[in-house]
Amino acid sequence: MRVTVVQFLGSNCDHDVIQWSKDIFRMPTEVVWYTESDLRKPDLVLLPGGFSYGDYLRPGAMASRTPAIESVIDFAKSGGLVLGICNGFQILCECGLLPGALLRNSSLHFICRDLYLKAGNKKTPFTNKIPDGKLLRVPIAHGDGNYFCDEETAKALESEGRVAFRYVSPEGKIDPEWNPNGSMSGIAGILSEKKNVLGMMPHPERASDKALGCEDGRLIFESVISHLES
Amino acid sequence: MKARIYVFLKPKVLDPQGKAIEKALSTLGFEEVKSVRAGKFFEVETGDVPPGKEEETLREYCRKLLVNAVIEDYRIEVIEK
Amino acid sequence: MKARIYVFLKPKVLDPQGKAIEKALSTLGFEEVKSVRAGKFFEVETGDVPPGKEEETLREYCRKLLVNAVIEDYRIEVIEK
Amino acid sequence: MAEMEVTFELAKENGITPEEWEKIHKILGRKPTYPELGIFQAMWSEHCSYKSSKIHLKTLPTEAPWVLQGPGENAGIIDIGDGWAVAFKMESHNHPSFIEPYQGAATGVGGILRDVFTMGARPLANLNGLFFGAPDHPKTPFLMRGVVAGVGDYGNCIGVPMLGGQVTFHPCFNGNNLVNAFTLGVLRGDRIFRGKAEGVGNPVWYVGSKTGRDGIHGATMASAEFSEETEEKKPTVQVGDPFTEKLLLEACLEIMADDFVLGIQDMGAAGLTSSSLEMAERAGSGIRIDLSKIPLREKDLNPYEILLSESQERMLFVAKKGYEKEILSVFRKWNLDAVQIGEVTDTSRAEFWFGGKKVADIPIAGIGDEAPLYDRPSAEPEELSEMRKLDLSKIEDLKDPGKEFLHFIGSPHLCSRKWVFTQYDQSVRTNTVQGPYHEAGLIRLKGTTKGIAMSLDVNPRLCKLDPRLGAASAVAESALNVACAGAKPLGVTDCLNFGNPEKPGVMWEFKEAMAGMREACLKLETPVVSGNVSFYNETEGVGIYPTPSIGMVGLAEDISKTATCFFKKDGAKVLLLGKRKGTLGGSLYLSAVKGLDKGNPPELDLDYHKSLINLMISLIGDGLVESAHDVSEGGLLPALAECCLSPLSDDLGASIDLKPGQRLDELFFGESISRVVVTADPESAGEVMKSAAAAGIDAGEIGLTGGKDFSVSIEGKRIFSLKISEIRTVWENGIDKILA
Ligand SMILES: Nc1ncnc2c1ncn2[C@@H]1O[C@H](COP(=O)(O)OP(=O)(O)O)[C@@H](O)[C@H]1O
Ligand SMILES: [Mg+2]
Repeated sequence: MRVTVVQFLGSNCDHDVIQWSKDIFRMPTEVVWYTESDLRKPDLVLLPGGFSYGDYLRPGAMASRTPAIESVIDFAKSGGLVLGICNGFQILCECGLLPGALLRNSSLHFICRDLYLKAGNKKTPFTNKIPDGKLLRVPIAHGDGNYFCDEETAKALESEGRVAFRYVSPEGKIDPEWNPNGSMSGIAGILSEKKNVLGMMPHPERASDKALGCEDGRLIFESVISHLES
Repeated sequence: MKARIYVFLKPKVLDPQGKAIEKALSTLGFEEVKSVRAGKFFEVETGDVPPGKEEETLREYCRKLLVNAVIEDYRIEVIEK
Repeated sequence: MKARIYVFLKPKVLDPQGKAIEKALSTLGFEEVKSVRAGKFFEVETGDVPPGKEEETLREYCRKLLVNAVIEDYRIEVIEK
Repeated sequence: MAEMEVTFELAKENGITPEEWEKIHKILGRKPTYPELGIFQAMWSEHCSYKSSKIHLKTLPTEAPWVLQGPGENAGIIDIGDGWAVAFKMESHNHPSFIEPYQGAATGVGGILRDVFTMGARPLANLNGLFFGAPDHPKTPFLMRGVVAGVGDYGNCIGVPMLGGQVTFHPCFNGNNLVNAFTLGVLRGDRIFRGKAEGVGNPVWYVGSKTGRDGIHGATMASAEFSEETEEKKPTVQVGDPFTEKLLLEACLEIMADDFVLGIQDMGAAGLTSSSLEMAERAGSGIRIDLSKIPLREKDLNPYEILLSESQERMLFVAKKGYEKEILSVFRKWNLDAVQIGEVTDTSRAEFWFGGKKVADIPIAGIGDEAPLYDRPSAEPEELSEMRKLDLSKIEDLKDPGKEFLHFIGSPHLCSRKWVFTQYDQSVRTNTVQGPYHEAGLIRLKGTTKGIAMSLDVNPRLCKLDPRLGAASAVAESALNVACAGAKPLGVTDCLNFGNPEKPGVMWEFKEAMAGMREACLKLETPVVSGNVSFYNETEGVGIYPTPSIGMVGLAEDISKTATCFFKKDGAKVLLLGKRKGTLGGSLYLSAVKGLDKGNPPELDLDYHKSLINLMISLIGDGLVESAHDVSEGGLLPALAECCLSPLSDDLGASIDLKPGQRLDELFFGESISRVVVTADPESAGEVMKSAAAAGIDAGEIGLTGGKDFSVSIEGKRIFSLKISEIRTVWENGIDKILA
């Protein structure tokens, strides 16, 4: 599996997802600068988290208007797999590959903490390896993760199995106490219509190394590998 | 040209900042406050723009960057051509 | 009362956001853009305010919460008494 | 601009003393120009010249075989083996954070990050020490919200995780809050960059944000007390631009990977003036700069303003001639403007030109060597002898211990700092082994087994009651924290926050604190490699308690052999190691609950403390203990309860059984410096006791882990029992009380 990571001015989790792909999963990994249009024939494009353009104007806004993103849009439209994490998710919404928008956290604070995620659909390229009943413990670190979309879109997301992840309590229940940012029905990640594009606020790349305490985030990468192999 | 572009959330979109300010104001004793909505504006200065094309140019800025049409609306105001 | 409060950075204060937008617009091909400064505004709706006290009330909101006088200035606009 | 007539009157207004005025004439052989006056004023300000502190700072130990760079550079550096090194420093941004908490704190973080990456190190961890006034002081919530958001937003945006720090509330900070920011970066030991202007004829480059009227006289402001007038200085507030700083960081590290950069320095306090003069001074060279070439944000800045502007996110560097193309291409890639503004000369003078005219010409040695140095008078403050007296018989002992314990642990002084540190990114860059909940911050070094531990500590109350002991205790505590994570303490950076040094009482506190730091750093073999002094933390004549913050850095050879403070499983034995008896003198309990900052603080036996540190490192390295937590402010019971409150696992309680012989308040909340709570498997507990005995460290069993309750008895007699969940609720929500 060939992975391409797109780097934007100000991205700060680029290094983390490169390491995720290259060092933890030993995948051939290309790094594409935001001004480049050639994505170098990837099987998976990773859009990293972390404050592209300082989150000035709107998170993801400026990054979503770059040559690299134009190519990502073409790639996704032809069915290519794209995973946007945190700022990557914001970029995906800004460029229209995913519906809706990420508003300020309801507390108005940046929040960094570990949370529990429940997969909303196990039959997607990004979730197929998650065992039944398994909650993923993955950290969030963002100021704008409050997912919002219009009613029609919300219905479509639910009925088409496009809610990839929700924040839940340790018991697996939807619980406002465990919804960190006020996101609509606890949405932590959503999929495109064809389910080849996933945007999620939590950081699986930060929960994929035993030395740091938790490896639940690996399941997402492993799902992609298994999807591409089958 | 000098212009101002006002960007605001569509009425149906939740405004966490406005809500928080609303609460904070009434906590401060301003109980008359009923609702607050937050928006932003940009003061833009440009070199020469073809006469008559001012509004169109500003709309382009909005479409291409300044406004996220999924959640926001805008209003433009040309101050000086 | 309905009112709008515009809050902007004092002219000499650095506006990193405005600067970044300025650059982004010219990268997008709008080379005529010379400067952008970002501000915010609040649309406020209140219950009855003693007639004649509208502006004073709004100024109080600014002083007590909405404006950071160290780096910001503001302008108020009463839309409906 | 019309030439400003420079008179002594004008100089005096700018804080120049008659002696200094004379010295300037002697150095120049003439009257200074207005820009020159500005240069002297800034360079001789307390902030830049260390005129009141230097002779005392010189007494601190700064050397060890592993020290690669001691004080005098942008950051200190120590060797951690296998060719790796860490650069670290702490800096205060107290005055700016009081005037504008958000921007003041944010730019403080920006400044310390630049100090570290200018050395060629990639910043990988931050710590922050925050000191606010009383929890119920009307300004506290406002300052706290602003400072925490400012610290957080800047570091979060850059992508450097915040691994810990300290939040202290005390009325002595009502008029002067403190913000101490620490950054640590990693680099190869043979790739250190220094702030030197080397090689005659080499170009001097300016890169980063444009220069505006920000913070002009910031350095002088940090060297003056607050008063009504300070209000007028408000427009000098700097605004942080973390996005530009991130670009600057990446571009500088990229350019430093090559061989053509010879010296690099950030423009911090006193901006271009201090950075250019310091670079030339360190290299023994001269420097010529054309101020007309400086990129300006507003057109009409005059030379004086350009020289003294403290606009953020700017760097100065000297490169070999002939690499202009390479340099420009890197900065262009990162969307940054870089311009040549001058060159290195052999004149030993700093020359500044503007519009084809020389506006300043100063011998560099004149600024450095001739800078005033004061041995200011000192005398023990009168109030101290009274403060040290403590008559316990006048203080009522605990009546309802369970309730009082719950109240104490839920107070702003002891409660969880979660509200603060959840606003900080703790895990970006995927190195965080231990973050803010823990004893010390701990990051792994990718590609090795190593871990780097760090801790920031100081107890201002102890420092007030006995500055020598207090400062030594800060070093001791931070070292013990690092050891409790399983790392060996190796080096110190400091932020010395004090009142007005022109007051003999404050000077005495400073001298005593230096003596205490010296003793402790010598004994624990942790040299001071960098730091910063912040004087004049006074408002309307009222000063802060002496607050020498200590940033301790240590090395864990193997991160798989480290420990955390949380109890791990049912049925482990709880052991108390070290000076097991606490005292109430200077304790948090007396201060927070009884409103008394009184008594003699607990003694510190540095030899004993060192043995305890070594014992902890070996117990953890040998895997004999499952958890380790040092007992600091608040005393024994709060420390034990904290071990039960892991953020990530279910409640795990403990039954504690203590020996009688002390008042309850003293037994429960008394403090001592050298004390650690550990847990061990029943099989290993004997080993732990044996190792402790061999190290000459007192040890005893005080309970067992298990259940969902925290039960405390004395010789088998139950004193109270509380549900862990109940403790957790009050502990986690303590800060809300301030903010409500
Ligand atoms: N208290 C101190 N202990 C040790 N070194 C100090 C202390 N204060 C300042 N220094 C050293 O003096 C030098 C100048 O410090 P400073 O002026 O704070 O740096 P900057 O120029 O970044 O503001 C630095 O190398 C610093 O490490
Ligand atoms: Mg410096």
